[in-house]
Amino acid sequence: MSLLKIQDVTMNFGGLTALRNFHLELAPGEIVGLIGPNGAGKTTVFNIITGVYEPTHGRVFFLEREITGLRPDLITKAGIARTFQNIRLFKGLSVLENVLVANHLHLKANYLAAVFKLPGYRREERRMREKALALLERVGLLELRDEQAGALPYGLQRRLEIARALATEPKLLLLDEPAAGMNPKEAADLTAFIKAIQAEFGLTVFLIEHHMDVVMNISERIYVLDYGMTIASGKPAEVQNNQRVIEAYLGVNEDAED
Amino acid sequence: MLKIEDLVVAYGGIEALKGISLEVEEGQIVTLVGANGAGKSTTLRTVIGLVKPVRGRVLFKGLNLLEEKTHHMARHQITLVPEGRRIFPKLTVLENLKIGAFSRRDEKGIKADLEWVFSLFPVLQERSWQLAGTLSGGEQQMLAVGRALMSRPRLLMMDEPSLGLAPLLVKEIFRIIQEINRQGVTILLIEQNANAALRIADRGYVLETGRIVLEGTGRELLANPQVKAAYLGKRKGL
Amino acid sequence: SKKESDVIKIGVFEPITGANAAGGQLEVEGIKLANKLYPEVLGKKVELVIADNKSDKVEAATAAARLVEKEKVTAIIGSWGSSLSMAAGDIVRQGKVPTVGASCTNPLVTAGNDYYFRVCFIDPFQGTVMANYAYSKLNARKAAVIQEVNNDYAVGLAKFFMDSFRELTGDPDSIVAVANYNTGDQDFSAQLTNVKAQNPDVIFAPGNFTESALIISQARKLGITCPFIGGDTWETQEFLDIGQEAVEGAVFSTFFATETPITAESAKFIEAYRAEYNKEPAAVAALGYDAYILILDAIKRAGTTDRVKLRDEIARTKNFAGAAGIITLDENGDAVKNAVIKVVKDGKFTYLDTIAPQQ
Amino acid sequence: MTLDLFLQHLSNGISLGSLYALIAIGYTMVYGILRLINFAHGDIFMMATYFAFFGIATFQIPWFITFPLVLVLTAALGMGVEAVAYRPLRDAPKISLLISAIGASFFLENLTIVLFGGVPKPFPAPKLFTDVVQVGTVAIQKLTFYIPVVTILALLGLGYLINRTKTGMAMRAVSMDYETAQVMGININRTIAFTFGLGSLLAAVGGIMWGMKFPQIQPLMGVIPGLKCFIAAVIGGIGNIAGAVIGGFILGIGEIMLVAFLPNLTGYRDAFAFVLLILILMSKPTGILGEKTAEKV
Amino acid sequence: MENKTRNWILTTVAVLLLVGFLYFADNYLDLYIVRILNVCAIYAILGMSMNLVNGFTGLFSLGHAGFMAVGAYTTALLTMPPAVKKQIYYLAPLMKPLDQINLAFPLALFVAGLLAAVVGGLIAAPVLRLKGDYLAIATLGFAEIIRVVFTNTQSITNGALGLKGIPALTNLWWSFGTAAFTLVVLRSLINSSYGRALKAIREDEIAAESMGINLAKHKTLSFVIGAFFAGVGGGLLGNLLGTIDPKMFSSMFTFNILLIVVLGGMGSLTGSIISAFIVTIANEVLRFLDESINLGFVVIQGKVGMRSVVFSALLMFVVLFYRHGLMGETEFSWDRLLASKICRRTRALFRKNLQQRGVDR
Ligand SMILES: Nc1ncnc2c1ncn2[C@@H]1O[C@H](COP(=O)(O)OP(=O)(O)OP(=O)(O)O)[C@@H](O)[C@H]1O
Ligand SMILES: Nc1ncnc2c1ncn2[C@@H]1O[C@H](COP(=O)(O)OP(=O)(O)OP(=O)(O)O)[C@@H](O)[C@H]1O
Ligand SMILES: [Mg+2]
Ligand SMILES: [Mg+2]
Repeated sequence: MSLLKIQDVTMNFGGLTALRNFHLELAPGEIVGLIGPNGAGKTTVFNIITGVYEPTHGRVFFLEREITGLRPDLITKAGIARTFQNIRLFKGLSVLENVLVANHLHLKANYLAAVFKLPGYRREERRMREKALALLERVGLLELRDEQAGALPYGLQRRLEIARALATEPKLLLLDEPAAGMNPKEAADLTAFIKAIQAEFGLTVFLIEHHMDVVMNISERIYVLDYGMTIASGKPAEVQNNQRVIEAYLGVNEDAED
Repeated sequence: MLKIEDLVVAYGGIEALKGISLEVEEGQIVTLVGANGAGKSTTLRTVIGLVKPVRGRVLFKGLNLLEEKTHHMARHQITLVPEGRRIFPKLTVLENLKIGAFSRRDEKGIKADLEWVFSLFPVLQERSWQLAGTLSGGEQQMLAVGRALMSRPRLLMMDEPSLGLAPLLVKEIFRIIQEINRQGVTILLIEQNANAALRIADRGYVLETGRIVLEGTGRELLANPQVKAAYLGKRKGL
Repeated sequence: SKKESDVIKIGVFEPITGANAAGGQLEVEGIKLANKLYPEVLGKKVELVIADNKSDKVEAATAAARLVEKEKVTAIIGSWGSSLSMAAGDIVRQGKVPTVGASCTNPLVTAGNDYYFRVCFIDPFQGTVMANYAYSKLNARKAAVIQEVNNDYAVGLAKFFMDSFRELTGDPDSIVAVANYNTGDQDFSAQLTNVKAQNPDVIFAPGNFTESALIISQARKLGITCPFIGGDTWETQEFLDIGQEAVEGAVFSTFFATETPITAESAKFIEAYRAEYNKEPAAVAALGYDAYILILDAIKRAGTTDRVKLRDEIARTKNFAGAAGIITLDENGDAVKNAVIKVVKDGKFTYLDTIAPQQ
Repeated sequence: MTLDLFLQHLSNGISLGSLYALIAIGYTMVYGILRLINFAHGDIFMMATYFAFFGIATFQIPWFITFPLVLVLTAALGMGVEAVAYRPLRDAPKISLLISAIGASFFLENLTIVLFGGVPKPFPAPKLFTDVVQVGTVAIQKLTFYIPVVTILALLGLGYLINRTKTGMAMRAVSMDYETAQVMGININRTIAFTFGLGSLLAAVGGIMWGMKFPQIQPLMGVIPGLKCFIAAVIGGIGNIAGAVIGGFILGIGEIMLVAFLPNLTGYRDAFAFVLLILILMSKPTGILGEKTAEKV
Repeated sequence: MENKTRNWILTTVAVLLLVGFLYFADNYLDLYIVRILNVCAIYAILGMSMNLVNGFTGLFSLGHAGFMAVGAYTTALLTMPPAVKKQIYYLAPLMKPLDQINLAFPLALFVAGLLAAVVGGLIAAPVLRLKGDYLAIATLGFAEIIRVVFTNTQSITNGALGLKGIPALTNLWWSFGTAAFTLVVLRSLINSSYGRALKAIREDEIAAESMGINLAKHKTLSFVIGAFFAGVGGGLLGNLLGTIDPKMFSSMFTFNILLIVVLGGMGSLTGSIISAFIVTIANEVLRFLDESINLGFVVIQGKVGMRSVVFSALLMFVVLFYRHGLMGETEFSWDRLLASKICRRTRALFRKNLQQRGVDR
């Protein structure tokens, strides 16, 4: 069974075709990478999956159910969570609140119950809090729970963004350049972190990344996009040695002596 | 050429720079490395006058830069490739480049430099009528660099120009940085990609939470075990 | 400053800023003039306490409350704009401060409020007067109405005009067009084009003088030639200045005429006003003046500043000679008095006729 | 409705619409650069008519000298407002700027009331412009011919300035990113002041035209035209000069036609502008000519 | 825990003091002051409700006056005695069932809030798809449309004549009681999961939606609740003034409330309350500017209208130099108050005094 299936998706912006006849299938529990030059359409894939853009053509299925053109919040409810290329935390809210917000979609009590603090709501709120704190503990942000998210150092903001995505209790986690702006050391830590949470939460992870150390190390399979078209896919080693990928993206490796 | 002395900068009550001093000599590539939030960007923004320091001095060829307005910097041939590109999204690529030469009057020179930039970044020429906002990240970064070059800078400051670029492009950017440098532009470079940056740098400074903790030539720093542990990591695969 | 007991405070409750500022300021001019001419009563100095109600109801209510509770005024004059007067209604009634409106013509101001009086006649009377005039003097059989729809005054006048006019002609279709506009509108071309197409004998256009002057001048430019008639608000210099030659021949009902000073007081007022302000007095200025002297007269008659006694004394006012005519207050506290008809002739307001209340 | 009647309405509509368009241009330009609803625009417009009044009526200066003088004074006033009310808020949240704009608007209105009184004054319009010509049965003021011409000239002139000149490029750059514009060597204060001066100058042109068409001036006269012209600008796509002109015409002609065809709804005329605004925004959220701004995520 | 008990005690004491003060004011203070206090409390309600929409949800809405109008007319029509209605609707009679209905004040207020909320809900659907300035101008437009409709529907609203003789049912207990209720409800909402969702929308719509928050639903929720309290506030105001007409609910009114919100701090309920009091009282205090000032040796001729000039200048001053308002995004809390400089200094002084006395003894 496939978790996510993208069928023949095309995305046009005005005259520009950002993505052309794109196909993709993810099996549960996989970690899959998506790479490609800038502007290849990687983020566009994410935006289509999460409903931010509606594709010009083609269909998206999640757990056998069609989600093409669904509202982003419904897609998240269905079990897909994401992070953003340019971090989009709720900067003015505290670290804890950021995570709690992501838990809101599971709330059953209605607003009147919330306003008047009915017992049902109280119970749920308590549970939400416990879960959020546990999650923060897991990602190592527990100490910082009352800090403003915007005041965190960059690396921790990335981490918080992942925690926030996890709080929606997704089956599929989309990470858009999680290691951007990190130095190799930080990136390596992040790789370990992603692997660990993937195992722990039983997630499927689909990530875009330019840090080759990260992608090659972490991914079971990799898709390569160029000008909106898939130019290669397969095991990291295969992709790395694919001539088209080297030409379009990786370049000839001069650092080999290192 | 550029001399920073005991610079202290605070946002609100919090000191982002706690007294740093550094020097850039003419014709050099000098790089600042350091973790996120160390104060690298703040340093550049202070030099160009976007942030007012609490104390300290910034001298450019003997000129006190702290007394200069930001919009006069271009006239002194100092420019910045800002963090996050900051191209003008609703201007065309060509207009973005032209605005880089806003303070210049020499039409001929501007034309020549436009050709120069196009030769460095052919993709910009292809896209010259496109609105810059519709470019991809990498193209935008090239545009940001190209725009800065249009002012014919003597001192070019770049804030993480390789951020979010594909490996191929990262190499390309570093190649171009060296190329520009060869043509006589002094470069003050901020990079997360410490490896690549230190390799091309004549001099490097390591910042940690608002202080310079290490300095030396690029080679020295590359070899420094402390730097290795903190910023270079272990390299696997590529 | 002076001791409390040496002065009698009279509150002036007017819109000095905001949308109604123009009218309010004129009224204040009349009141100040009266205060200058009659600065004392019962041997005490009369002090005016001016409260700006800012043409705004919330402000108006607090301004009134301030006059009543804080300044402890003996009586209040005001306000231009019936809705503002109404905002003060309950406050003066509960505070038992007799209040005299100068130019607020909406019947609701005094209705059910035994502390509110006024020295002007009310809308129904004016509307009826103009319908009569149009029917009998202009021989009009088809009339159009252009009303300022968000102005209670204009809407009231229009309503009573239409009722009377239909009654006089016996023809329910004798009002051939009703066009609306809002305060502050400056373009009336569309409404006027419609009205023109109905070819009325007369156009009744009660409303603010600014808008009215613009309406008439735009009408003339569109080639509408029939007479325009309106209400007392037109009687301002600005109406003439803005309308210029277009308002020649415009006819309206008002409270008094300088040419035919009704009373000795009229003559005195007119002369003093010209001297003080160097311009022709507007009717609302005269009314403000009247409100002041009426209160002073009542204080004199009552011999005290006790507010309740003063109220009773004001209510008893009969045949009081004000600047704008002889005032008798009816059981509602409304003035029963003659209306004056005026026309714009050679760029001046010219007396045309006087119409008595019972007709 | 007869043809004559319709033509009369149409002529009224064009006359009003071109006036709205003229004022909307200034609005849209300032918005385009500063992303600020300049609530004071209508009041600057009002001040211009007062300047003209004092020039012609009080000081008896001939109109052809007064009018240019008014343009200069109004431009200066606009720059003054910018310097006091907006410049200190360059890096403040948008809402502060908007409040400041509202404050500036109140301030100008109230100051005018205190200084010049609340009583309306007649606008001293030169006869030359206000005469009426009869075309068949349709009566048309001469102004009705002049205003569209002025509007079109302003449109072309501004279009050239903004899209073809270096100053215009600087203005656009400033509208997107203050900091980076500075780094490029643009003096943003001067650029913004210039924009404001120009916008106010256009307001003055509009004010003079308005004053001649509706020869009555008073301190609050700018409020409603200000609001309506802003709506016109939004309908056309705010920030877009041609859009402002289109919006102005749609609004002006629409208002007149509403009254013409549905006389029962005249009372709702002021609501018409807003209904139209909302209908257009529903179908085209950035106005008729506004660019689509799907946020790139 | 110790702090919690202390705060609870302090709050109780403060509430008791307030109740005591209201009792005193109600019985012994003059009408003028009572009226101002009422206006303060009503403005506090209006400010808080606007803050929910603008400050907490980040929707730049300028439609408040419209909801207030709906509330004010509803309450007025439901509480006015039939006889008064008959008297004042002299141009066109009041529509059928309305002319006989007469409800108790609290019920009328509640209906007013509901009706305003319904109107808010209807408006929300189209308008909340817009953002930023567009939203602002569209909501402003809707308020304006409501006003124009009220001017033209004579048989319901009495058109331009407005309503008068609205029973003066609003007193300190109602206005302060409702303000307290508003504070409690809104605070509770904001601190709930729903409130966090609203704040998340304010911070970043796209991210919020991607976290599974239904934007339309939550924005509407905020808008509708804001409209509800605006309606209730409008109702209280109408029955305080005794007379209303469409003109008073112009955009100026909305701006006034907006100024209260901004001065108090966008995103601070207690800030809105404090600034409602400051603005209302300042508006009264500044009245002296319209009158002559006698300094003993010279009399400064007052220029009427000056107050408005100074008031608008002051407002600009606040925005220019005190941008985050009084409270920023924070709420009043005992902890903060007690930790504040002034408090610490007073306490220090107090202690010193005690010590000295101790020594003396
Ligand atoms: N909302 C939009 N409007 C117009 N063009 C867009 C939009 N979103 C994306 N594009 C265009 O689609 C193409 C693909 O963009 P996308 O963001 O998916 O690239 P990417 O592969 O993520 O690149 P990068 O590595 O730089 O992030 C680019 O040319 C971009 O300019
Ligand atoms: N505008 C600002 N207001 C408040 N604090 C700021 C602001 N800009 C930067 N800071 C703080 O100043 C410190 C230094 O920031 P700076 O941007 O200079 O770091 P950096 O070294 O460039 O980091 P990065 O790698 O993330 O770009 C950080 O702690 C940051 O949070
Ligand atoms: Mg991307
Ligand atoms: Mg940085």
